[in-house]
Amino acid sequence: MSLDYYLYLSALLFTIGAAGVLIRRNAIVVFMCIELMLNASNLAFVTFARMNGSIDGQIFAFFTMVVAACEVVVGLAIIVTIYRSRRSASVDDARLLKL
Amino acid sequence: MNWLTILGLLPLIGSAAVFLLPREKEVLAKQLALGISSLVAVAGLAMATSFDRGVSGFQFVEKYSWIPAFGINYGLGVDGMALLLILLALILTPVVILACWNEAEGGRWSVKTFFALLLILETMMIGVFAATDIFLFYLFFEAMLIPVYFLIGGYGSGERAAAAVKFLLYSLFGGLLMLASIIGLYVVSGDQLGAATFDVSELQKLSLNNQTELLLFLGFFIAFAIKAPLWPFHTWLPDAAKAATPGTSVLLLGVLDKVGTYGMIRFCLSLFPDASKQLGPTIIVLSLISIFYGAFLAIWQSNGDIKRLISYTSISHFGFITLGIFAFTAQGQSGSILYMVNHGFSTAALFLIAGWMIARRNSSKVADFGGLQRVTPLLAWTFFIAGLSSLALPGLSSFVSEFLVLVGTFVRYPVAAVIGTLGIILAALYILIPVQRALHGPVLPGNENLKDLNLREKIAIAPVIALIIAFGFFPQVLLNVINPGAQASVAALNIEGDK
Amino acid sequence: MNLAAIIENQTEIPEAVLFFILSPIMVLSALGMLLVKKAVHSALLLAVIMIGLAIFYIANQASFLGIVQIVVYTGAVMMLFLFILMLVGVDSSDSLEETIRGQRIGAILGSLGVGFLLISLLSRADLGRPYSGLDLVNVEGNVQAIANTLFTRYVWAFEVISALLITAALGAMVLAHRERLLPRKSQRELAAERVRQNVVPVAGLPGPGTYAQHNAVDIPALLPDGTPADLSVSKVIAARGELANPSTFRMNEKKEEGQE
Amino acid sequence: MNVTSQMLVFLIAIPLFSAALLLLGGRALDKVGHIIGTLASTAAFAVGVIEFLAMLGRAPENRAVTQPLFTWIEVGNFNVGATLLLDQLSVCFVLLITGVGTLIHIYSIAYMSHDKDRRRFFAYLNFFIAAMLLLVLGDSYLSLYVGWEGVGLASYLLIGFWNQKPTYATAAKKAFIANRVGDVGLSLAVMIAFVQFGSVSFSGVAEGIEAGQTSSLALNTLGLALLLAAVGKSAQFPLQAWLGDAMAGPTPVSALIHAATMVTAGVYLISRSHFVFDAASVAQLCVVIVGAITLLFGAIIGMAKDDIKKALAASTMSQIGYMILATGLGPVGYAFAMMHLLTHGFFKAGMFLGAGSVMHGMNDEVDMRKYGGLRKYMPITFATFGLGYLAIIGVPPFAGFYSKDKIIEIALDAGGAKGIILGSITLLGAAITAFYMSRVMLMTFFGAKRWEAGAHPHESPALMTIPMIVLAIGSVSAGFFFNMGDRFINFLSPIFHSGESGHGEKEHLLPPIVVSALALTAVAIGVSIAIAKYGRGKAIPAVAPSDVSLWTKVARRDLLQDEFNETLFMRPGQELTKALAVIDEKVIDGAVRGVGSITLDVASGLRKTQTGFVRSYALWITVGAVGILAAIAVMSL
Repeated sequence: MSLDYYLYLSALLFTIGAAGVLIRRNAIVVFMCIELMLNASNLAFVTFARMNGSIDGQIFAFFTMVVAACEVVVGLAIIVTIYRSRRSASVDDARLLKL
Repeated sequence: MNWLTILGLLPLIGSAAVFLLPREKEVLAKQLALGISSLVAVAGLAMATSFDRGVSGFQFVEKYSWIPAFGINYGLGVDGMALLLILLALILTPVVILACWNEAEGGRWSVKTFFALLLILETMMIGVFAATDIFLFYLFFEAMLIPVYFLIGGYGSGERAAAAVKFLLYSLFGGLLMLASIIGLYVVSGDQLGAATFDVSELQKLSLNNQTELLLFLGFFIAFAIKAPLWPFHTWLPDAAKAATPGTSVLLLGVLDKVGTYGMIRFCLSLFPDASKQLGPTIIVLSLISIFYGAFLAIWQSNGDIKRLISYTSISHFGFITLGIFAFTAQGQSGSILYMVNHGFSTAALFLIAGWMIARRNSSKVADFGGLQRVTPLLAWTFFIAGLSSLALPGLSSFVSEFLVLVGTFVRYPVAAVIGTLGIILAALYILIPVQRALHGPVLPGNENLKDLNLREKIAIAPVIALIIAFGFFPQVLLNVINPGAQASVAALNIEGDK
Repeated sequence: MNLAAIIENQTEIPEAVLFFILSPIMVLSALGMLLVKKAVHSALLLAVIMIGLAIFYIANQASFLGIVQIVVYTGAVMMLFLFILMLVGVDSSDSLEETIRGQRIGAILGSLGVGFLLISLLSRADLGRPYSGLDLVNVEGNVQAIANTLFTRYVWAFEVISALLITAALGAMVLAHRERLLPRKSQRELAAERVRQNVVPVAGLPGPGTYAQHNAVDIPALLPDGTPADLSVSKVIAARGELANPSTFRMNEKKEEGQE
Repeated sequence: MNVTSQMLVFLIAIPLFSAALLLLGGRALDKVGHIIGTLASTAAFAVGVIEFLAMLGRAPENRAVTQPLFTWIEVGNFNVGATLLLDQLSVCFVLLITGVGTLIHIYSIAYMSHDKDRRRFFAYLNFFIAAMLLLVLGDSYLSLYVGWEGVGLASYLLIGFWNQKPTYATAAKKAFIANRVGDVGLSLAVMIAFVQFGSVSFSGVAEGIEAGQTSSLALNTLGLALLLAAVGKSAQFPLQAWLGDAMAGPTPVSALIHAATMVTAGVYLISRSHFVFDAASVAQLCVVIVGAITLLFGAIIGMAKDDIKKALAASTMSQIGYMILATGLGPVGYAFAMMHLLTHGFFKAGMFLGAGSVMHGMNDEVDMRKYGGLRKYMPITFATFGLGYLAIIGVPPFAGFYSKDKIIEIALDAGGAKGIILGSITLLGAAITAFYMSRVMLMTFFGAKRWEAGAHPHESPALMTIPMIVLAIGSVSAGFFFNMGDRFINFLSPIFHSGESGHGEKEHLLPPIVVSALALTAVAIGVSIAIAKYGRGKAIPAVAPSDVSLWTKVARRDLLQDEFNETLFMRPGQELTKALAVIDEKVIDGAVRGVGSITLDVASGLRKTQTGFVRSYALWITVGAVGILAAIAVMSL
């Protein structure tokens, strides 16, 4: 099996994650889909590291994880705050960008 | 001694000081602004005394590397033309501050902000005329818009916001075209000179192919034609001048618009001599259209709005200035530069006096005035003299410049000069009709109790009127400063058939 | 034999087997995430994917990341998700009905486009040399290799990212924090209030019905008149529609009547 | 050079300083303003006389003196100095301007005594004197231009002196604008001179022409440009329309500016530029044509006017027509034109002052139909006006006879058909002049009283009559004095080189005595017709009769000159202005605003994409990503 298959899997997962972000309305599910996209790219990083014989890709994946963790923490806090005031976790309900 | 930097920094520091004053101390803010601008004017005149009138190049040169990665320098320096325009700005600023003592009250922001903005504008005006690095020039050229935008939009009258936006958009449009040309020049200079640069005197050494030169020239020219303003890029001016406070209009028409004609000489002619020669006749035609178009519309406004009227007369005058520039003769060039200075003073006088009339009568319609000569003789007289200067009466300053422009044009384009000369008939109409309507005739109801000029206004207008008369008889004082640069500029064009 | 060896850009057979077993599971789980109604199910499916990924990391000679993936993601992050789900309410299930016009078709087309282009680009990409594998790098062990690079070349980024993490933690705290508008009530005041209002039974909520044949947490207790006491079961259970009917456990009234 | 040449500047400086003083001094000088003004004018006259005497003391070829003051404009090879030049030609004007000017200053003290703005009036008068002196003393066309527009401004200010009355203000504006049209000519003349000769000074141009530097086309153009200037300033056809309206100014102004001095500036300009016209035959012919047309034009208008000042103004126009005609007749004509100019200065100024005196006594009434029989009530005015009348119609030995007779003579001598035509025109003009001047005389001073109620005619005070008497003396004696032994011709001959052409020896079409007889016959016919129509026993209606011939109607309306200007220039100009205003608003600014509104429309269309749904934004991001990926894919193909 070629190593490229990992990359194809990564692309596939990334795409599905993107579709989820676009389709699902529950903010938590949207977040999970974003996590899926991040993880998919991590897989690509790890695979690239192996292809190139360099550890840097793994470092990148590591950083991505940290950033993802930060994002989850803050994002979920925001969801909770919004839910508290709006009694809804749907991303469609929060549309203050347009008056 | 870094004269120019000091000159430029003084008002900037002053504006900070004015801005930091507490909001309630309005009078103190005004006095401080007046004091600083007068100090700068004195400093500028002191600087001018050590100007060497015999040479044509830049003087008081300062040059420091600013952004070495892009070859950008902080380069300042003045030749005769720039020196006179800076002095014009320096003299007009305190006059405007004094004349517009109570103009800022109707503004959106505090009174001190108005005066702080005026001082910032003064810095920008010094910078734009003193910059020898094209990038620095561009920076001042665009930065100048900011205080003006706020001065019009925040302190004007009527549709001030719309007028300010129109002014800003027009100027930005031109500025962006110029930016594109500047970048083009920069790139070409990198190819040809080895090191890319923004230095004007370096850029003059470029040899461009015809196509490139035309395109780059147009970028600069349209920016300057909007600024000047030349027909058909003029429609922002009447709106802006009408909406702005008279003081702002004075600086706008008197000094800022001169950046356009200044730029034509400094950049268009010197950087793109071939394109200038190629497009010269077209621009002459545009200038002639401007002269007549502005004059006719001014006549149309002689029954309408007094501020729009003055701004249309300015369009006509700017037509004369560009006519002189693109005649490519020493007389035309010197005449145009002299015209810039003289027009600054005569329009300043017209606008300030019109502003006082409007403030007294609470109307800017010519038809609402009438018989002012009986009620407010001094006001009427100053307006009349300023108007006569505007119609280029011999003995007043504008005559010499207008005549030099026409003579200079006649040498190369006799037909254009003849047509341009006919413009002086229209000038008589657009000045005398409003003079008759506003100053002569019976005193109209509502005008009986108008007050004549007070002491502050007399002090503000006296130097301007005095200079208008003095330069009518002794223009040589200015011409001695202008001539070397103008002659060098025309000689550099290297036109065949000239001796 | 090195399981992770690469020969002519090809993996060993066992790795391929692993891949072809796991990857369909992961893709199906991902698609499931999109399609299931309940957020909790999505979360569980995500956990499956993450574990799969962790295995792939290890297969790709990134054992450290693989472990971290399980600990941090499948452990901490997924837990956080579940907690939030609990807070927000498990009852807030999505209707999959689309409300924005053109959104769904756009989303599908867009995603297909992204996926198609990504895969086609990847398939055309070429490193220009054979894949090298990490054997040489991981000589001292994967953790050591990562540490050597992380704390030398990427130490600055590492420091910055740590600051980011702390900031995020603080940010979450700030966001979640609610400013107290009134002074905190003492226990005594609370008790007095409770008695005065008498909304919540002063004596505490009734317990669920306890019946021998059933774990009775989901069965309401019966009031003396025989009606079920709604207060005696958790609202969550009621919302999930998993309430059992207490009547099935009622005494047979007919029998009693017959005895009399 | 010498002391007197250093004094030239005072000629201008004194009245200019006085004007500035009076204007800036404000109300504080109200009480003494007229005295200061008169003294300044007198002082200038005194300087003029000293200069004149000094000049007479020098040999004829050394009489011209110059005084360089400072460099005015110097750009490249364009070099104009502020230099004053006094020669035989300008000294005539200096004496006329300051002499008649001083008399009129004196007259005005009384005439304007009731006006609260008398100080301002004297300031304007002084300013006029200064500007007019600059006009005749400038040594270059450009310095002349300054004075040229300066007198235009003074005329504007003085015509509009009572500008609270809208028609007066309009008259002032009309005068200025008509003058401006002429100024275009002067402006162009300076440019042509600079381009052709590299100099704009009189001597430079003269030398250039002598050296044959230029083509006859350029010379003729230069001549025509100068003619245009002269036509504007001197109210000649076709720019004559302003002069009648200019009578709105106070009468002393009409006497000084619009009779004696300023309007004759055109004659001065042509005489000064004799070197141009002598070499430009086409331009010279045009000068003659303009002069001839105006001569008749003015005369015809004069016959129909009932307003005494307007009748006199028409007469001025006609008389200047004589002068212009004379200047177009070559070297010999200039001197006679100058002579007629000077005598005209005396008698026309005197008559205007007389008219002012009549108006002064008749409550500012100007309609001659409301005068009548005034000779008994205003004997001095009658006497001085009558002497001026005799002078203008050319009765010997009064001044007009000598000067006008000479012009008729040289017109006849012009040669061939031209001579016959010009001679007939000048003779016809003389007859008409005699007719309308007699009409003025008869309607004003003779016949029955047709006064309005409340009119109490009385003789004017001495301050007014003395200047009139002085001018009357001039009207009587000047012609004889000038003509005695051709002394005036000889005095001017170094300027015009007319001496060599041998005035006396030339062959005449008709002997001089026959010409004089013819002229006198024409005058007699004119006077007789006037007496027949307006003389003793003829009733003159107090209101102008309306059942008159078409010719009279047209003549009353100034031969439709205003209608002509209105239809040809004013109306099209107004339409053009209106059209341009619409174009500016709709087309040019419309295009600008169109760009703005297109931007707005596009924006409000694009605005619909901003739904506020975060998911739809995400979709756009995805679309963008697809785009970028597609671009990469395309590029890597």
